[in-house]
Amino acid sequence: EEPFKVGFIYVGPVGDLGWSYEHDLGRKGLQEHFGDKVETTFVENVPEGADALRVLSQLAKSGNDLIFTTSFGFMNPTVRAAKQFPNVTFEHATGYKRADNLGTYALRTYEGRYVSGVTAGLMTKTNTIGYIGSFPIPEVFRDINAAYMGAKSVNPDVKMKIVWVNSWFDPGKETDAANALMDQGVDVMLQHTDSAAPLIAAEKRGIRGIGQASDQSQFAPNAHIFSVRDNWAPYYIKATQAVMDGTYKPSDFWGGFAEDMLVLASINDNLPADVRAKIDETYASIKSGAFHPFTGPIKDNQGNLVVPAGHTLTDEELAKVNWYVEGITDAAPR
Amino acid sequence: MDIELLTQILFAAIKTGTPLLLVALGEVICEKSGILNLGQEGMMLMGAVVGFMAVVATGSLGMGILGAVLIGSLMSLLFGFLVIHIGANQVATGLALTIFGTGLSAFIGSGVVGQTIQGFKQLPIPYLVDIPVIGPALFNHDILVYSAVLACFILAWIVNKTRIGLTLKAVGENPHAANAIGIKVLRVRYLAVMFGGAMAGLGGAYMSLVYTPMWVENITAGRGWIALALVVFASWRIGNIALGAYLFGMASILHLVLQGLGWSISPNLLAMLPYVATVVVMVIISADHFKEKLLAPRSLGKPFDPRQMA
Amino acid sequence: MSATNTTTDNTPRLALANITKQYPGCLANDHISLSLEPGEIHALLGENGAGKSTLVKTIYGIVAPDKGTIFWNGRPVEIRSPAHARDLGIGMVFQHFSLFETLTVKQNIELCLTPAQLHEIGDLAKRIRELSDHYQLNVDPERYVHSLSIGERQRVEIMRCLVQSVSLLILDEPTSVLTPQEVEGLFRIMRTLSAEGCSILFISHKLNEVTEVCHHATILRGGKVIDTCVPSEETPNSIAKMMVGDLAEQDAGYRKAQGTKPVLVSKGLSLSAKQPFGTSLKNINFELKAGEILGIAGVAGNGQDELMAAISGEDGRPLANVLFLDGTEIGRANAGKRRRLGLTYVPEERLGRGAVPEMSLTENMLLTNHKPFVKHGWVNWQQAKSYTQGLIERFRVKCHGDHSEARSLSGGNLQKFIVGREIEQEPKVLMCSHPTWGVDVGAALAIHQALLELRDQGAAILLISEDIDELFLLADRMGALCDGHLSPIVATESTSIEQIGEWMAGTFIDIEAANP
Amino acid sequence: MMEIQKRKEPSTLMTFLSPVMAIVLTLIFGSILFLALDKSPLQALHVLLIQPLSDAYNISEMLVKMGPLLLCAVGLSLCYRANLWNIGAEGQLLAGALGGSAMALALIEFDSPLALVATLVAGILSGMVWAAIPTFLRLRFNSNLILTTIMFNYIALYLLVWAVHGPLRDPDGFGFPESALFSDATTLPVLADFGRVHLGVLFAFLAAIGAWIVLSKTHLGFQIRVLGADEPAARYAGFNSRRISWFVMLVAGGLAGLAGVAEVAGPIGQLTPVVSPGYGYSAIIVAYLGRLHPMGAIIAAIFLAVLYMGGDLAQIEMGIPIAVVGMFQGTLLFFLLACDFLINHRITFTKSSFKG
Ligand SMILES: Nc1ncnc2c1ncn2[C@@H]1O[C@H](COP(=O)(O)OP(=O)(O)OP(=O)(O)O)[C@@H](O)[C@H]1O
Ligand SMILES: Nc1ncnc2c1ncn2[C@@H]1O[C@H](COP(=O)(O)OP(=O)(O)OP(=O)(O)O)[C@@H](O)[C@H]1O
Ligand SMILES: [Mg+2]
Ligand SMILES: [Mg+2]
Repeated sequence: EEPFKVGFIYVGPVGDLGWSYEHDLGRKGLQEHFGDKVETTFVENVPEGADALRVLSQLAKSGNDLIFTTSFGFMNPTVRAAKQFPNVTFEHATGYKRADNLGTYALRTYEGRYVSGVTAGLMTKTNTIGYIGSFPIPEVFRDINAAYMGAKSVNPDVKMKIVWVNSWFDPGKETDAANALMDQGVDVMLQHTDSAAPLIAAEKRGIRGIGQASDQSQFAPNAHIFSVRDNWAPYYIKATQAVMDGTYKPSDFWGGFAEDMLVLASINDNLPADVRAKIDETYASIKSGAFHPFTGPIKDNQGNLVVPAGHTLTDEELAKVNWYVEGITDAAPR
Repeated sequence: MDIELLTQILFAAIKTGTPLLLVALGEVICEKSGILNLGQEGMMLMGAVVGFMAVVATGSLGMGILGAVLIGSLMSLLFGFLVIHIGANQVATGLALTIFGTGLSAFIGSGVVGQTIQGFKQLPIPYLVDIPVIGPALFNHDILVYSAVLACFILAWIVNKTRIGLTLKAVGENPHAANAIGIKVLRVRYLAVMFGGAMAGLGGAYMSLVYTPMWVENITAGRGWIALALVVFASWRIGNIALGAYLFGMASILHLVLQGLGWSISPNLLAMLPYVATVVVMVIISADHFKEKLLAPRSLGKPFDPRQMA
Repeated sequence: MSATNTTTDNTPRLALANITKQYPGCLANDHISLSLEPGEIHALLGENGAGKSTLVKTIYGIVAPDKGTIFWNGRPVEIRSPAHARDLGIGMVFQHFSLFETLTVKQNIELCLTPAQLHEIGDLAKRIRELSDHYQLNVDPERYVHSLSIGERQRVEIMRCLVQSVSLLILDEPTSVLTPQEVEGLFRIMRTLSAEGCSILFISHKLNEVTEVCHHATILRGGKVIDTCVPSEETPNSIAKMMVGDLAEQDAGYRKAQGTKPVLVSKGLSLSAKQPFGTSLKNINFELKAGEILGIAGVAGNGQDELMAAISGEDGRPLANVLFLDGTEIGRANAGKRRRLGLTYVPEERLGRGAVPEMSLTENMLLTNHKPFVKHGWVNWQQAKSYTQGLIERFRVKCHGDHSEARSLSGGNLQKFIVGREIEQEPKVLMCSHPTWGVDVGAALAIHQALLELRDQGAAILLISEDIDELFLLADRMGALCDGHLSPIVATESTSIEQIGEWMAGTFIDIEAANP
Repeated sequence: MMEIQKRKEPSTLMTFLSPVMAIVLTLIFGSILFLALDKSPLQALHVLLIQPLSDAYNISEMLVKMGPLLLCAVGLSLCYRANLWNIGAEGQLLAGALGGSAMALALIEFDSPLALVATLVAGILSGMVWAAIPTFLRLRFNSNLILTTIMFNYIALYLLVWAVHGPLRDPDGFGFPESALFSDATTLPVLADFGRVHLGVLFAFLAAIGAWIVLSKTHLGFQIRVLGADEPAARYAGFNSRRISWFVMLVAGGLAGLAGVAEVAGPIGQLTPVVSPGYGYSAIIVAYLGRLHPMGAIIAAIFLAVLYMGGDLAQIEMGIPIAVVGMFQGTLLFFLLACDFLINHRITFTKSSFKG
């Protein structure tokens, strides 16, 4: 019997120990779950330009039944490929365009970011936390806001400094950014970029940081507080099963703590007990659905009421966040 | 802006400028012998990846440095063979070296992307580091930063005060005449090119062993080109190169510092700063055509075939 | 003068036996033998390409001979490198200078010495000053070479040989770039050295010099020794006969012409140097008339190139109201425009400037003579080809055909091609730099005749040359350039080599300053 | 023993043989590499070089890939012929993509063939502007063209990234860094129904033919060649080197700009942060491999396009890392430069031993 074939395209190298690496771990999880019933293929380092469609076509033509495209920039090529190959199912990460054979999926990274913010707010002595931004897109705005609200919930005096590096993965620049932040008094650092460079820089200067995307504890044994790890395997297994069973329906799936698609990995033993307790508490309340970070009233830093009291932002609204929450002094970049 | 921030900026500028300085020092020696090597970026990348892999394999930083220096010289030897022996066009060969180095480094380095190592420790210089403001900025660096500064002094002395320097300048000005008085032009050029390669390898290793310390494709992000521009900027003078390197180091971190201070200019526009600055400075420097002609090694970029003597 | 040999024993200082050197496509040295006694000044004569430079490079260790032996003080040696040659006591001054302009005199000299020699000398600057006094060389060790005149540079080259004790000095065409007065100075130095027992191997094309200063001469042709003589017993003419065989007519002197109306006028042309080591032009005035050849003498580097570039428009900087071509102000016209107005030009460097080395003769013809072959931007290659074939025939250019690359031609043939190309455009003004430099007698004759013919058709010719004899032969009126100043222009018949020589050294400049 | 002699005239045969030898040597080098990677060299070479040409779809994809390479390479050939070291095709391409996109997005409601023309013109002009600045700096201030064009590559990249994050971002795109999809009117028509071959590919061929005619048949082309081969001769002949420099740089910039706008208005269909996987740099290799001859560039561009596609295929089918392609390109250029030695030199093997 022919195995069911699943293809993946990654924007980076599988060895980036970040975004693509975690997707590949997801692929391996999928492979392990189904054994030889499923055959997986991946193509790494696919540029997000005109080449993506060709690689997709090649994957489709070499018999893959389900193809995961794991970067936002693959959205329109995936849409086109879905049109071109109606018998193949496509799943696109972080996008918003869907079709009969094209679904989307994403992570509720803001949940992890809120916990990170709470932790940072408790840990900071200078009352200044740093945030290394990648690109000014809704996901990052959302997470910056979540982090800041988390920090403020435990530390009303906390300030946040934000530096954008315009890259998802550039250790050199991330190091520079981390140093620039630490130079300005930051003593807990959050990052929305994938390399371990900021944590390494933090370790060198004896301050704290939180890992992103994958478990980065090994890079900074002392500085590392915990990592918010992406865990894609549960979704990959679920989607593959659905397509194999013929029960697949395209949807926009968001996974977070509740689905174990976000994991707090390697929480450091050197944290004070009260901090540790607060982390567990916040995690549990978000996971259970008892608490949602984007519950009104929330004002943006221009003073507009962006989330009315009693309202919780829907996923659709969350996807459009482009403001900074009240208390962040910078102007949101464009 | 408080004084401490200034210290930190100065500190960061020196750190950021060091790889540029290392590479530019190598290139200036190479250019003084009359050879223009545009392969700096490729050799830096190879130095970075090989140095990093050596440290991952052996755990010894010394081996990393050695590996980087060796691969840099090896690659420049390849370049040297093509331009010195075969008389290939220096510009094209240099570009080939960069393209080759970029591809090869990505290829061999794919296994160690994302791994980390223990980088060089900071070595504060006793007493000096306690000087307020400049102490922590200037005297609390790693060994390679100090070595780069030391290299400046040594090279300046060699170039300006010794017979080796005279020979180098003679070869760069007029290889035919140098050959006629018995200087081994090819040997001098090979050595200069290899020195340039070794320094480029070292500069690359600085990126992967000290700066981040990590390996990732294209980690140098165009620093090799900026180093080349620095040589022009410095009018082939060693002292100016150091100044230029640290200034450019400053330019490339300034946008991050400004963001942290709450400036809200688009980060993308700010990221152009070092490149725009390079162009502006180059325009200012070379606008004085007359001066540039006087300072540039006279035979720069021209092939020399000892078989065909005047 | 008397040619006395001051030998006491019979071992010659240098003896060559059957030196042979084969270059691809030409046998540069063919079993050459000669010997040189201590204190002897020995001339090496021959046409261009006869193999003189190759032979002395062999002695100096730059070229390895294929066959033959060199005996130094009676012992066979294999001279491996110039350093080795210098160790033996051989010094050489090159045909093309080998000084480094960005270094000082002292640094230049230092580069030629081994560390051991340097140590032995001790204070090099002092040693240079001592030698400079002794031989009246006037060399300042701390000056940068680029600030020296050509004559001074040559003395630096000689000094470079003298700091070590030399017993053989090789001079390859040392006089071609000197003023007559400087030549006298050089001869004085040579005689002093000879008297001190130093042998000298002297290469020159100027036969009167050879008869004046040399004890013996060896004549090469086609890489072979064809004759030897004692120059003091010969005349320049008789030596010339030995060199080139029976040449029916030597340039005996041509009819001088009187120009008609001025076509190229320079009124107070001043221009700062564009290159770091260039010469500035200072208030240049002349009128070049139709139907005359105006000769400009001068040692290379005194502003000839700059003057040519300014007139031809290659310089590129606009000039206001100083240059007039046939009444039109041309100071702002670019080089192309000036060509279209009827100004053509034979440059000094033929390969690399007058002709593109890698291009065919047809393409090289089109380089300056495109007007008849280009219609609305399109080139008629067929027509250009057949015209080029005609040109090659008319000027007897030896080559494989119109498709030959310029670089495959010998110097003289390429020069004939270039001169032909420029002349056939029927210019109003032809500028000509060193038209027969490095060209053998036959080709030189053809070029001379072509120039005179052009003059007689009414064109104006500006002739720049370092070769005074050639200027006296061709020019109807002449002057000299020195350090960017142009001397007064006089009729050739009413001046003398001595006067022009003085002008080349700049004696007119003070006079000019006195009565502006 | 081996002896090297300089040829009296360059060998025409070697001029054409040298790229072939370089390709063969690169393939040998590649085979050794694949053996070292424990992959079958024969299969790898088949996937790398034959499979991209195996069916109509693949050929059309190859042509899509070839288009920008060829457009850039034709312009670069002209520049290099004139001895102007323009390394800025990448930046000029990005500028073209940016300018073209701005126009396409401005005309998104405008349903007329003129919209496409305006988009293409905007792209071409943007590329020209991007080439014009370094040219101006070079001619006016004597700045180093190599270095300024490289810096302008980086500047163009950041400018483009800024624009997709800012003014050109799709207002309905949830803030993601992409422009809206271009309207049909501003999208390049596809030439065949089996693939993505678009009008831009045709432009590339036309550009190559045009450049060839200019170089070989016109006086301007002749002047370009003289300027490149021998600048003093060009000055001596009175050619206007500024005008020639402007011409080749603007043409190169315009062609690279066209390549850029043809990417966004063709296969991509919108402005994205990643427009080019380094076409501008690879085009340098194409230009060289094509002997700086526009017709040669066509063959070379096809070869490189095949190599690029083969790289993807090799990764999918054999798990060979994509970085191999970059390495192949560099190696190819090295071998080419080395083989070019034979154009002007002859190597002879003689039996004679050393004397003595
Ligand atoms: N490196 C070389 N390779 C090939 N041929 C050479 C080389 N050097 C010299 N020749 C040829 O050898 C011959 C002798 O050259 P040489 O320079 O010795 O002549 P010369 O007598 O010094 O002439 P001139 O009076 O012009 O200085 C010439 O035909 C020249 O073209
Ligand atoms: N360096 C060189 N390398 C190779 N070939 C050379 C070299 N120099 C000269 N030749 C070749 O040697 C031949 C003789 O050249 P050369 O310039 O010495 O001629 P010539 O005897 O001086 O003739 P003419 O009087 O016409 O200048 C030419 O065919 C030339 O191509
Ligand atoms: Mg000679
Ligand atoms: Mg000759």
